[in-house]
Amino acid sequence: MSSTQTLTFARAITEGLRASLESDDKVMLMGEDIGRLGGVFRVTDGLQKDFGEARVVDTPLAESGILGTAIGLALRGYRPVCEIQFDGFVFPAYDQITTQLAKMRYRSRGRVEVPVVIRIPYGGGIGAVEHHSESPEALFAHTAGLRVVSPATPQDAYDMMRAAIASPDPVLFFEPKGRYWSKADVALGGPVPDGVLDSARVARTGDDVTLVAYGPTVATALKAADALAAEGTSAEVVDLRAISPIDVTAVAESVCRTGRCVVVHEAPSFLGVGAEIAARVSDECFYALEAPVQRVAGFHAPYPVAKLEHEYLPSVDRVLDAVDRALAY
Amino acid sequence: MSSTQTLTFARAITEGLRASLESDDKVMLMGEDIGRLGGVFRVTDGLQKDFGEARVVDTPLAESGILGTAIGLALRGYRPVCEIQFDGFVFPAYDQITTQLAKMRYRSRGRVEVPVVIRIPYGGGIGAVEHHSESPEALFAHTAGLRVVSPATPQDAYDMMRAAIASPDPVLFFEPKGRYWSKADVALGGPVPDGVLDSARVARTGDDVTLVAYGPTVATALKAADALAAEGTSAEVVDLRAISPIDVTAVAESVCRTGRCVVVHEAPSFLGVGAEIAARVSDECFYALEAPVQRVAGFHAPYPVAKLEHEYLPSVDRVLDAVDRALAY
Amino acid sequence: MKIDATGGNDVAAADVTPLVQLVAPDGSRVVDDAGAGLRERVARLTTADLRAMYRDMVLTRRFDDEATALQRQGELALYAQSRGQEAAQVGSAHALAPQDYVFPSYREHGVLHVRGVDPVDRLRLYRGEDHGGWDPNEHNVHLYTLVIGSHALHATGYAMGIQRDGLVGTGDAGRDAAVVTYFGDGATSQGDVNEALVFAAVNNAPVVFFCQNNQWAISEPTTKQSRVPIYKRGEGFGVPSVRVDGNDVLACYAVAAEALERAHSGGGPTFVEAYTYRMGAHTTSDDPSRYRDRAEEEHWRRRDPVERLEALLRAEDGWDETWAADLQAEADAYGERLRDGVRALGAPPAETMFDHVYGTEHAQVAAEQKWFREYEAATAGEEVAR
Amino acid sequence: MKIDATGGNDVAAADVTPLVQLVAPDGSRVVDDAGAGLRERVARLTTADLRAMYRDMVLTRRFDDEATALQRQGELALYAQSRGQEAAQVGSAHALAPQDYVFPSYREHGVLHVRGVDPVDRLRLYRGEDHGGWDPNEHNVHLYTLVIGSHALHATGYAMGIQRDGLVGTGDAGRDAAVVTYFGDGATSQGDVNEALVFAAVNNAPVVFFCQNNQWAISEPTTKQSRVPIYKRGEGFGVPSVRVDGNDVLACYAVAAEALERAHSGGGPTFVEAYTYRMGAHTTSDDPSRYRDRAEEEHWRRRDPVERLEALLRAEDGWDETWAADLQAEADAYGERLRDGVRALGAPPAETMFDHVYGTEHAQVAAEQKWFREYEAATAGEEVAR
Ligand SMILES: Cc1ncc(C[n+]2csc(CCOP(=O)(O)OP(=O)(O)O)c2C)c(N)n1
Ligand SMILES: Cc1ncc(C[n+]2csc(CCOP(=O)(O)OP(=O)(O)O)c2C)c(N)n1
Ligand SMILES: [Mg+2]
Ligand SMILES: [Mg+2]
Repeated sequence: MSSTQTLTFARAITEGLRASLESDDKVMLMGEDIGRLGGVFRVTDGLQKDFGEARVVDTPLAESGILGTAIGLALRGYRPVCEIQFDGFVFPAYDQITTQLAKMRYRSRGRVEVPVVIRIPYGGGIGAVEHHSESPEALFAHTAGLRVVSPATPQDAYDMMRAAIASPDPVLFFEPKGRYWSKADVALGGPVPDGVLDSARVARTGDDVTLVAYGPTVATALKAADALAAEGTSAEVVDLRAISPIDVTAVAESVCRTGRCVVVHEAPSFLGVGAEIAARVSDECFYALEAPVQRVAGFHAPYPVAKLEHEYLPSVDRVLDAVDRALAY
Repeated sequence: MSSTQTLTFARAITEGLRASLESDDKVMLMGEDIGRLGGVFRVTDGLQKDFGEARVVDTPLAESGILGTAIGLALRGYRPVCEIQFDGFVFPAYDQITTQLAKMRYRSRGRVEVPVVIRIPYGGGIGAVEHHSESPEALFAHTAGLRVVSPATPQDAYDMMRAAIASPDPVLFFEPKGRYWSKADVALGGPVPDGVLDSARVARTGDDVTLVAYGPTVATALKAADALAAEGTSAEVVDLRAISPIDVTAVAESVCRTGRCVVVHEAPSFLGVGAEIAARVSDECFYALEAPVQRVAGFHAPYPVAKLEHEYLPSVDRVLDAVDRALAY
Repeated sequence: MKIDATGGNDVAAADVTPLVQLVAPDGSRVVDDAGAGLRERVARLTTADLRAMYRDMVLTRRFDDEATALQRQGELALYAQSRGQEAAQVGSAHALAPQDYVFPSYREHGVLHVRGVDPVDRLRLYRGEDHGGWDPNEHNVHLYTLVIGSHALHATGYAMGIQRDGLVGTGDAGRDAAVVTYFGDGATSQGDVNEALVFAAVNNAPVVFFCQNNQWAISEPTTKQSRVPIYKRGEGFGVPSVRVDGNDVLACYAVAAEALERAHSGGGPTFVEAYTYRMGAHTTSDDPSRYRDRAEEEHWRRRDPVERLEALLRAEDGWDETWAADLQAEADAYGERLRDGVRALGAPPAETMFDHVYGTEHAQVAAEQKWFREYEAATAGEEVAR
Repeated sequence: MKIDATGGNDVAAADVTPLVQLVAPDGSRVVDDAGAGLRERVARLTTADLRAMYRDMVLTRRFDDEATALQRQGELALYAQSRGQEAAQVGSAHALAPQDYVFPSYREHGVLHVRGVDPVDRLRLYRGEDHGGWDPNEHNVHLYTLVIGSHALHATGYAMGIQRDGLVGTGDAGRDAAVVTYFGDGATSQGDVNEALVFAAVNNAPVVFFCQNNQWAISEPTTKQSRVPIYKRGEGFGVPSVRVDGNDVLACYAVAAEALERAHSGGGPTFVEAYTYRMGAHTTSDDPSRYRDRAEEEHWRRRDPVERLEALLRAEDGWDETWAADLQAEADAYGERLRDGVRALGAPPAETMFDHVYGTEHAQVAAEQKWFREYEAATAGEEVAR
């Protein structure tokens, strides 16, 4: 039943969707241009052909409508997977997500559930115009009732997509679009793995400093760890995978051991995921911390023009600079 | 020109609006039921009568429409002050606020500005039904381009409202509705004071621990400080006033001196303003901190039913408990 | 069809717009050309049917009165009356098949009554004891939605689910299903309601948009939401639309039945504007004297939908004093049960505020719940000590 | 009026819906009863006027071709062609008074051309060098808005500002002002566009909703957005609505002029559906061969709006080979200037990414900017060292 294939990150998601469509006929995909076009990133390529127009639905151009009708479909027993075309276009659906999707189970005391997955290609570095490079994950994770995740590898993309669709909770599935074309071997098939939606993954072990990242910045953190290794510094890289909930136990376990922590994400630093990590780590590792938690993140400015995005985005150099600062304490 | 009157918090806002309407004929108010009814909290009571229907506008029931047309009016040179009826109803306008209002100046490289104020009665404790007691400030403060403030006293309510309307930037003005009926002397008139939109205020001085609060929880913090004083602990209370930007200098100055910090807000702890404060304080006061920053906040659950809200909200006792924890380190 | 010079705030619009009416305010049947098909639908109704509707309207009004009183006594945090809208609600609800699904707003007490939702459960939300209060799947009635207009999309999505289940156009009246969603005149301004019309039209979804135009959105008259009669809105989306006298229970029943028949058979969505009046305040927190005048209220008091059905029953020998007295007694007993039931509702245990945030464990919730439990245990006796 | 069997994806709708047309695809004038008032408007246009329109259309198309080529050469990050929509854009823009204001979407290169926005500035956004690119108040053209439909509300609010300025119905053609907002067929599904219609109608705001139905929203045909012709939408809000042949520059001019006259004089909003076709890909990133067939594209290639105006000019002796050759030469020079100008655009200094986030100092930005400055200074030579 299971096999291993070399897949791009995007294709791994496609296969996760396909596996879910095959195993549960209540699963359906909704979004703009996901049918014949296969989505602007081709993540749903071929799925409408294989599963039909009733299960892979080209919707009207209205994000609130997509999410609102997905909630209704979920109440009727379906498991809609909604594609938001780009990060910056999720906000028209924000009300439905925040006041309805997140709260439906709670409002009904568990009598109904709305297992909707929202796929959002996010993050920068692809040379795009405004609204096409943002990282709004913190704007969702603050709201109870939503799960927020972001895979960093094709294998996780595949596994976490299947787990997200199987989850009884609404899941915001942030896909690091800059990684769509990266490739790796992916083990396909088999049962949906446990825990991938709420546990961090140690992407590289180390002793001197912990780099915490998720989604697109895991690759950055790993490159920084390589550079650090060359200089004799051993960095551990923790890939959060889940942003709500954060696997604080795993992060704290690492940081209490290394004594230093650098968080890396593309979203602005102010009130970003790094703030929560810093707050938790400073608490849990109060006596072990050798330096304050450093944050390497986007700036408090709208995502800039493409010509400047590489100055805005956390780079390997900025991570190294932060590690230097942490080590200098 | 100036006088002092004893006013409720709500009335102080009314007077701030009135003063702004009088001094600048581009100022206008927009919202649902703000005209003849004077708003559900009567904050705009009498203003339509005095300034006419063109300047105090009962809008259609559509928050995105309110904000979107306010942006257009601002582009034409007006200074709209939009009322959102309750915290939980701001989300239909979230897209306009996040992708348009926040970014218009940046997008135009400063060629246009959109000085829109958004008034949001927020917070709990008034025994209301769902969506009427929320604290969504962090969901706005994370986005660059917006200023986010919340007064805690009638005087600040008056001053900050005038400053917000005079500001060239969009301002989210969070009004602690549970404090609407509290009273104090308010100095009216005079020039709009400087700095009230981006500086914290020391509401009470102390040496042993710093309580950081804003909006509705400043009163809670002050009560806790009273109780602590009776026990021999001297607590300083810092009223943030501004949430974007946070006056980190003032907070750090206090905490580096007291060595202990407890942040109190009604919004959920996870990714809330307390996370940012904890992150910054842990950095700026790394060597001075005697205990990790404690957060007393809402829980990671939708705002509960009114019958349970007092268990959900940060209480004096929970603040005292957190201070105990901080002192115990 | 008849032109109804209603004297409401959009008199002008009402003056020129045909309003489907089957029973005149004096209780006499309206006979005109346009209403023929609808008349046929109500011709089938027996006196027992009409009495059942009357009973539902009376009990709905009693529910209103009791709930309002309970609010005044501090037993409820808030209450939103349906007074004046009983014909629109009860009439349309009588047209529903058991398998149909309802997405109400927050004022559809008459609809919930007809569907059999327990009256005490219906007040849990307004008591601040529950955000919902009943099991949506027990009577096929979704929970009240307080964010104006949002649920119109849920209704449309639900209807798309019914299509996918193959339960449209089966020809089997016991299986064909549809959705009715209720919302107000104010709600029509929300993007979500308009997007719902887009999705419903494009998908040909079996959903009836039942707009109760009660002429006010809190303090704002309908003229602040639209410059043309609300039913026109549906037409702009290609959704068949109709304006019905919302104080005429038979017309509301017939129009809803027709719309449901269309939906069941695969004919797609319908938009209904039930032109009615909110006789009471917006909610118990509201003070309508600030924004509307007595004359208007008085005008509409004289077009009370309950009285109209009484007049019809009397005119057609459907009235019987014993029956009427029994109904009063039933209403009294109902009121008493409601009062007792509501007063007996306690508060849920504090710890339940952490329940059902997620369907599976979530570390953040688990940690906070644990903390709360310990804190509660530790401080149980402490407050006295401080 | 004429029925235009367009062969587009909503043939059925087009078949039955009257389309305002003044010039037939073969360049002959259409003379029918319904178009009389509009014909009068275009009767005033001289050959010089028609040639000016033709010139604007040709230069707009040249702009498209150059920009597309620049994108292929890596000089632009992305580009969205207006090809096929030149008549709708140039025609409507010619109806504008200088004091009118435009809120475009992102494809209105023809409108911006007519308004005089510098062509190089118009490509800054697509180059990834600027999020805007020009001063909105210089030519009364707001920046492109990429979040579909949002700007329809800005346009409406701006029009409400014009009302408050007292610049509607003054009777002075040099003072009366209005707003035109452009958006696509897909945009009509967004809540914001529908709310804009609500606000415009209720306020009787001087705004023209100019919807270019180019039959596609990326890969989705208009049937995925509406089951009735798009112009019907406006009527449901009480906004006078019209469907015009978007490939007929004179009809677009006349319809826009009529709508603007209504707005200027206090008659309120108008909804225009310009039925046209997106001849190119959605953007340079798009591949239309995945979702539409050559036959459809070929059908519309034969109804090219530029060719139609050329045919009209030829038919009415407005064509002159010298003039035509001069225009080609002008277009070549224009293309060269554009290429050079775009290539000369550098990147803004990195530090400018902190500018204009706020109008007054904001501590968070200031601190990060300071850090960035120091970091840049410190790492200037360091990268080599690592
Ligand atoms: C999105 C949103 N905005 C504002 C409110 C506050 N509010 C509650 S009811 C109401 C008026 C609703 O009017 P209408 O739709 O006509 O329904 P009615 O109350 O008359 O039945 C308003 C503005 C809300 N509940 N939701
Ligand atoms: C809110 C939002 N959702 C999605 C998109 C992505 N997107 C860009 S253009 C487009 C199609 C627009 O179609 P239409 O409105 O017909 O305009 P056209 O491109 O055909 O001119 C989409 C879906 C967006 N820009 N904004
Ligand atoms: Mg109403
Ligand atoms: Mg289009």
